[in-house]
Amino acid sequence: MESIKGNEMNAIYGLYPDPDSAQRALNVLERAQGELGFQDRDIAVLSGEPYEEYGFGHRDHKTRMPWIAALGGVVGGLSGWWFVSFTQKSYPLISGGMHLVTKWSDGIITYELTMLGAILTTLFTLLILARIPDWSGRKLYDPAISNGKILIGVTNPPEKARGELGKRLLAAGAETVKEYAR
Amino acid sequence: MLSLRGWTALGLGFVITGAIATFVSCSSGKQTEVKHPSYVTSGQFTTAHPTLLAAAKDYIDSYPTHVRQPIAFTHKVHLQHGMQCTDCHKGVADGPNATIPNVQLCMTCHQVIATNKPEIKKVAAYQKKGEQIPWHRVYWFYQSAHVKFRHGPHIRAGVKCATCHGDMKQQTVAVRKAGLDMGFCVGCHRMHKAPTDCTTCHF
Amino acid sequence: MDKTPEQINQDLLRPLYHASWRFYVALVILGSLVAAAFFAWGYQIYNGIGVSGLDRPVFWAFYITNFVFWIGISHAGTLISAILRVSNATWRRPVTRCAEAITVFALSISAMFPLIHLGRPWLFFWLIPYPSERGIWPQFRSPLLWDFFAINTYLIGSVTFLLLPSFPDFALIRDRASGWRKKVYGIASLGWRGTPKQWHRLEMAMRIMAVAIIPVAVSVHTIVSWDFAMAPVPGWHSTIFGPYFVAGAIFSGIAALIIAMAMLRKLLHLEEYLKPIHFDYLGKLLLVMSLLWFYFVFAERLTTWYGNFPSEMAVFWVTQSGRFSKLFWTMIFCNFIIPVPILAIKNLRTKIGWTVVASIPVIVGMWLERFLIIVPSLSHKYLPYNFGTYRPSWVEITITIGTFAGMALLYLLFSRVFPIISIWELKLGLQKKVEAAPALASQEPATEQP
Amino acid sequence: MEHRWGMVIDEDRCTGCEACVAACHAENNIATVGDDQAARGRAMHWIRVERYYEGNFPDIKVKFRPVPCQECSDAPCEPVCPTYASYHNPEGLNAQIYNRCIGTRYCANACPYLVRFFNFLNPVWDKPLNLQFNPDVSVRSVGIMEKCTFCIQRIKTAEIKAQAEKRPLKEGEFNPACVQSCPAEAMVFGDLNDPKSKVSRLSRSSRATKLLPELGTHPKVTYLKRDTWDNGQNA
Amino acid sequence: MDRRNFLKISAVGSATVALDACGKPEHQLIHFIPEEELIPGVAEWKPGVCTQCPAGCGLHVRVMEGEAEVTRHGQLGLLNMGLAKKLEGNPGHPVNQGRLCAWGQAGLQVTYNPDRIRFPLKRSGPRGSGEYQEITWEEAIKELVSHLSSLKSPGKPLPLAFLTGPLYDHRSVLIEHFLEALGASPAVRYEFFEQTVLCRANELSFGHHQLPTFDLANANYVISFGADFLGTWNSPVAQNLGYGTMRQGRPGHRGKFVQVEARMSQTGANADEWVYAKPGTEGLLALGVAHVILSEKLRIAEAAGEAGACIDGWSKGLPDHTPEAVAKMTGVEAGRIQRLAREMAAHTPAVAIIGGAPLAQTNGLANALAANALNGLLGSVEKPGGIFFTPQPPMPGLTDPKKGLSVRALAEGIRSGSAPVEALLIYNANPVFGSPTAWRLQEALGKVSFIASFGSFVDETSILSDLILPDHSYLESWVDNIPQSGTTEAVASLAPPAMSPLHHTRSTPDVLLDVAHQLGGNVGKALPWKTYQDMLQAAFDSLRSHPGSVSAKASDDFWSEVQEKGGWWSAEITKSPARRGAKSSAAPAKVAEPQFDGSPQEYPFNFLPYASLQFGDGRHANLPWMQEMPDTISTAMWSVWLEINPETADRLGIKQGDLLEVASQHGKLQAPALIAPGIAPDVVAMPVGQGHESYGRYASQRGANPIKILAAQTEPETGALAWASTRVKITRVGKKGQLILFAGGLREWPREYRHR
Repeated sequence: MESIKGNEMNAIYGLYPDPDSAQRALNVLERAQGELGFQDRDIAVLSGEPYEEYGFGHRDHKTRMPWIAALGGVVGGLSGWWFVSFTQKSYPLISGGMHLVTKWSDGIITYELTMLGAILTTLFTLLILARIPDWSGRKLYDPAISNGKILIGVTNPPEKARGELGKRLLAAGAETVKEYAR
Repeated sequence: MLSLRGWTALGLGFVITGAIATFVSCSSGKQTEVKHPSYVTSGQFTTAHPTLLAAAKDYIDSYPTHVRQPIAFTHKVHLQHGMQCTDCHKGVADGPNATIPNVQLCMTCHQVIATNKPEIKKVAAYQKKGEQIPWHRVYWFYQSAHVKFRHGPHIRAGVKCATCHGDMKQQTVAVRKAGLDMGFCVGCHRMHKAPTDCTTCHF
Repeated sequence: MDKTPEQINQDLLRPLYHASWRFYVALVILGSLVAAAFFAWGYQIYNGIGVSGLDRPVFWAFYITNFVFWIGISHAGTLISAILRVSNATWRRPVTRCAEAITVFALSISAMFPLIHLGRPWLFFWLIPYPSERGIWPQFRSPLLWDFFAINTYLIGSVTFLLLPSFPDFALIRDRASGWRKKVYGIASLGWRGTPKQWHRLEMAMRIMAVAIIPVAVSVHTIVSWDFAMAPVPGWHSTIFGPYFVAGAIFSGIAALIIAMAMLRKLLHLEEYLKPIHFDYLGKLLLVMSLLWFYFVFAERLTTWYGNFPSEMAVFWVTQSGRFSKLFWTMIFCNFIIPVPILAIKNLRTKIGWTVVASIPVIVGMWLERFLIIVPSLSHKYLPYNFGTYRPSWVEITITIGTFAGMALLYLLFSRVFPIISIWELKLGLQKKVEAAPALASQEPATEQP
Repeated sequence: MEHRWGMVIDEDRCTGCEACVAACHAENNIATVGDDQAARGRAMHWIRVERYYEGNFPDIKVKFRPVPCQECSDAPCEPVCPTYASYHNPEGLNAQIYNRCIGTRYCANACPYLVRFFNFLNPVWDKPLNLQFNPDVSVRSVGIMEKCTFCIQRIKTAEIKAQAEKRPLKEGEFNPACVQSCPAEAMVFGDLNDPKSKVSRLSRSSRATKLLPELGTHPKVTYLKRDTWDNGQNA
Repeated sequence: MDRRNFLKISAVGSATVALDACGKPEHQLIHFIPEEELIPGVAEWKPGVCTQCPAGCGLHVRVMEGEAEVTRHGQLGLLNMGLAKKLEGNPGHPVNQGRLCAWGQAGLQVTYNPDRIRFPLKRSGPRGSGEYQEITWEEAIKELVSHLSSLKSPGKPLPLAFLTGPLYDHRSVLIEHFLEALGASPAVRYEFFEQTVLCRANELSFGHHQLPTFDLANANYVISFGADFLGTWNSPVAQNLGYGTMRQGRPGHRGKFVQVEARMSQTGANADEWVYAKPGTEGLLALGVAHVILSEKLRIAEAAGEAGACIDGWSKGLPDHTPEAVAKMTGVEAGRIQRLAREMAAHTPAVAIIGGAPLAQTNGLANALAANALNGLLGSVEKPGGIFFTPQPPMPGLTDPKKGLSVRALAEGIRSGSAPVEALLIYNANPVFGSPTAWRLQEALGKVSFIASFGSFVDETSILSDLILPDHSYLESWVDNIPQSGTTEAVASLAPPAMSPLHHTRSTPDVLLDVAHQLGGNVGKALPWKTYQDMLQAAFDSLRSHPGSVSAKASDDFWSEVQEKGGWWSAEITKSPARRGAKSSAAPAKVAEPQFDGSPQEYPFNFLPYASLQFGDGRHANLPWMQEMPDTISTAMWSVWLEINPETADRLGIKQGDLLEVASQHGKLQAPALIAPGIAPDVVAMPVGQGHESYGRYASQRGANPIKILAAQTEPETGALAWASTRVKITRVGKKGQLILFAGGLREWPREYRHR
């Protein structure tokens, strides 16, 4: 939900060497929301690896992915079953009284397509939910996170609050505080 | 651990030996061919396509629709003069093949009719040479189609010649009207409740 | 020696930047072998399958053997890494990606064989269910059709399984690289940023995939076994074939994984990442599978022997003491007698060299096993009048060698474009060590707590 | 009435003269593969005369058994073919549709009687041997499975003829090449759906048996067991 | 990697070079205007006569329109013509009644054989080199005529020899007239498996110099002494028909079949009881059986009657052939002999058949006489279920052919110069292949200044000829045949050409007539007919007056109906009943012990060549179908083999397929071993037919020819070659031979002899 307003997006953020300082910074920001006038969804967190144990690693944690996947599986299975029976019936091949559609063997194909459905759904839900692919490169990012730094910042902060934000991020233990504009 | 040179030699050697093996054996094959005594012709017949090109064309179902015929025979005119298909294509009713008429048959009429026309002169020339007119087939399958088409039953079932060959009254030299793929046949068979069992045509 | 995240990055990304002369030599050799294989295949397509050694009644031999064998190898990765993920075995982290890579490559290789072995390969597309003017669909009762679906599912599944966790690593490379690499990996990373949400969804997806892929993997090899079990051929028509094949597949898969890891370790200097303990664990798995496999062989042959159907006994004896006995006993030797003692003795199992020594014969043995399932049965079918035999031709041998070379080649190239160890998962493991049990301490590269 | 073609082979009459084998080759354009291919076990004989020894010299017995395609009612070769090239035709024949065959050779593996033969290479005829081709039978090319068809071309020709003459097929109006040639009259061909036909009567005989009955393929070829001589009082 | 495979590849390769507009190279050839109007795809059935073996079965030839590559006035082109597509038996024909054997089926490949000679050929290289040049028929016939007219020999018979196989038709009449008119000695007839001994025996026993016919259909008991009557001997199709009926044709009633031989033949394999008797002692066994029948008064001696007259001691009950005595000599237990005798006597009609190896012994004639006598004793001479003799149709000129020299005598004559031959004509015989080296025939032929062959193939004999005038195949020419056996009706088969000739060949009878006319003089007069067709028409016209299968009375109708029916036959014509032959001339025969060539110590094995189911005496070896048809017993294709008993093989350490050297006193050959459970431990057997040096691409240089190493021993009275009387020794060469078996790994089967 970051950056709704696309290209005139700007941000101010700090880079933190370790999760603890990052967590401190996050707490600071969360407390400061009201007085400095920005919402929770403006807070941006980026890291080079997941931090399961820390609060900032747990932002918007709720998802229905497993259910969607299961649903995809069911759809896959049904379409599979429909496919095998439809194809054979659509062209009634003359086979001297031998079966055209056989439950058991069609079961196998149905099974495979169920799994395929589940797998593909998972893949696509991931892509959609994680907002990838996105090559626009317009979003807040800093290569430094690949060297283990953790980025905590605010997107589109109110003009007047910029200086104050910078100070507080620094105080929280940021190595550097950067402005990001586009 | 072999040296760098050793390894490369090994790898390339493998390929080369393979190539040589094939070449040698191929040429040995040729040797066995010329073995036969001079007084027997040692032609060979294989069921494969005669040429790679032919195979490729067959693979992509491309057949020439217009074939250049030695004689610009016009069906149109003949039919206008009230002739019937079966007058020339005799076998069509009771045989599998429709039969291409013999040059003699052409000349039975053209001894007297339109003898001065250049095309007719050509026909006469062929007959004089004792040669058949080298018609090119318009509709045909390769061996690999493994299909048996019989005209007889279709005629008996009242299928019009035009269904597959187009309206000959409009054509001069016959052209490939219908792309005789299996869909064409099966469609018609389905429509007319004719058997669609595979062995009806394929055996 | 201690490892900071930076050092890890450097170590694991080095192969992407620098290649030793060995790499190019290998490239040439493997390349030429693969070329030879393709030449042989072309030669076979042009002249007909007859240039191979196939005959009546042995209509299937080397090609199908390779098909089953490589499908088996493909069970190395996805299945194993999936199981480890599901069971959340933390020592998996350095192992998973090279495992999954094996799956993808082995599977694509094996998928070629049904085409290679066709009599008229240019008509392969008739196996695919697509509407055509002929008005005929494929025969869904044919196990080959099941194969078609199963293998496709498995292939798509494992490719996804391999790619998903590598986006962050691509992003990593993107950030560190410059020039064309930056562009390429930038695209490959799909614009990965590393928000907590992305991280979480990714891990969730991986968990779902892991669960989904395991039954697929099992079904794939079961279905492959049904290619045989569905035909009334003495020695084939057996209900044990499904699990028997799966067990064998995992068995050969692990062996392949061990060999691959050992090679990577040596060639890419990953000594600090792929540690003896990993080989030790995999060795244990291999030991278990070896015993399990032997049990299956025993069970299968016992039932045959006890049932004592003349037709089945013909096959039984011909493998036991007849023409194929040499191969049979070699197989037992390679799959059981060599590996079991080595892997059972701790001092040996913990030495990487020895696990490799145990694994290589397993590869050979499992190939023989596939061969011995197919050929003796086909050559001794019911009516003795029609008993036959089989001798491979240079075409089959070349193609077989080519596939092994091809596997190595693909793997070689893979290690040049992918970080062969999933970097972010590795780091994840590092920060986990805060609450990690001491026992695990030795699995991860030692580092200071920041 | 739908036909159901069947055959009865009397092992007591068969003398192993192999006339059927030659006749089959002549009728069905079966390739002569040559010595090298034959040595590789690729000879094609849609019908073969199996020979089995019993006992040892001098008390030795031999049994001949001609084996064409058994035309199973539950044929293992049919379901395994991924392209329907091998399928069950309405008259109960295990038909092989050459042009649909892509050469997986699965059917040949599934067939317990080994009556399916594969064109490993393109068959070659030194001219003018190709003039002997039967125009009613397609000449197979490389990569195609082929098998005994009960001389389906003869069946079709007879049926079309009967159709044209608006009459049902007569018993014995036509026979497969092997049956027609058999000098000892060991083979009988006919319609199993016609209870009065000779083939139906014989297949109900006390000597009647099937080949590998335990496989449950229900062949339409019936074998009459070799009889023994008990002072000429045989039933 | 095999040769044939690459033959194809190169063929395809070369084909791909020639790209063509619509990809059909045939279009490059011109089409000739067809001579006949045919509806393509519609089959026409024409009568035919099978000449693949002397049995003379009637054919139905399936003729359909096809596109043949032919040369017309020097130009290669395509011609749509009627082509023989399939051979079936003629249902109306009394001999084969619509059935046809494998050889008959393969007849097509004689006509379409790629190695057929397509033009008259004149030798251009040295003899035997096989280098020939094409010449026209005019030149060819001129050449032949000039040679024949140059032959002079006042007083003595002309130094001309005509070498041919056994012909039972008007060609033989024609040849006889031809030679007679020229003043040459009668034609030399030769085939390897000659029936002289049996014919002589039948002459002595029954007064018919002819092969016997058996009414197996009505027999209750059949005992065969070495006769392969279900495979290759006499009239196999007719005998198979009868046999089938005997076995299962009569509800509730099945005959017994006993085979006596030393090596289980395809026929023996069908026996209800297979009896092993030492080679050459079959006749003794017959007498042993007779002794029991007589001594137990199952039948009376007189019953043996005329047939038995030649064997002395019948009236005395054959005292010195007690079962015990016979058992000692034959190796068949006395008890078994008694049992057989009682069964036989109890289950009449019983018939005894003798043929093959027992006749090819030094005591062959006696063996035959014994069997004949046994038939007499069993009262089955010309009785239902017994032995018959086919009557001959009443055609003038169709007399028993004059007896010519034997090939052996001919060869000796030429070599010694006692009977010089300056010109030799060879017609459908291949004695160079079919005679033992010991006869030194090839050397003799070398002495002949001019040899002309009418063969269709460049076989071992034709290749020695200076001039080849290729014959039509029997589907391309007028054929007739007078069956000698296989039916109780008088039969004269006839067929017009089923198809027009493919190549520039000419029917030999026509050529002979041409030559005769060009020679002119009394030769021309002796042969008034313009063509062979005229000759046949004249001959058959004489049948018009007799009741028979052809009803038409008017000459032309008769002629055309004969052609439609494929011949003329009548049950009305009957043979003069069996009478005693020139008994006085035939000394009372004892069945002596057979003599073998080579000492048992040095040459421990009896060598038994036998007519192969695939190739007969070798004449069919150039037919690919026959080469690839698996021999029933051995299942071998494209190969030759030496059958050897398993125990013996074990003793000598011989494995299946090991290459063995077989050596007699007269030569040696190499053949792979075939472990055959059905052969006696001290006998080795080998099929005749392979081992051609020159017989087309399919037969040449393939395997070995057992005839070559045979001893020149003969049956004393008839002078027939005793081809089963040679002893050999075998040694391992030490490598594998080419033994291609259709029954793949039969030997791998753990319990082979107990099949499911």
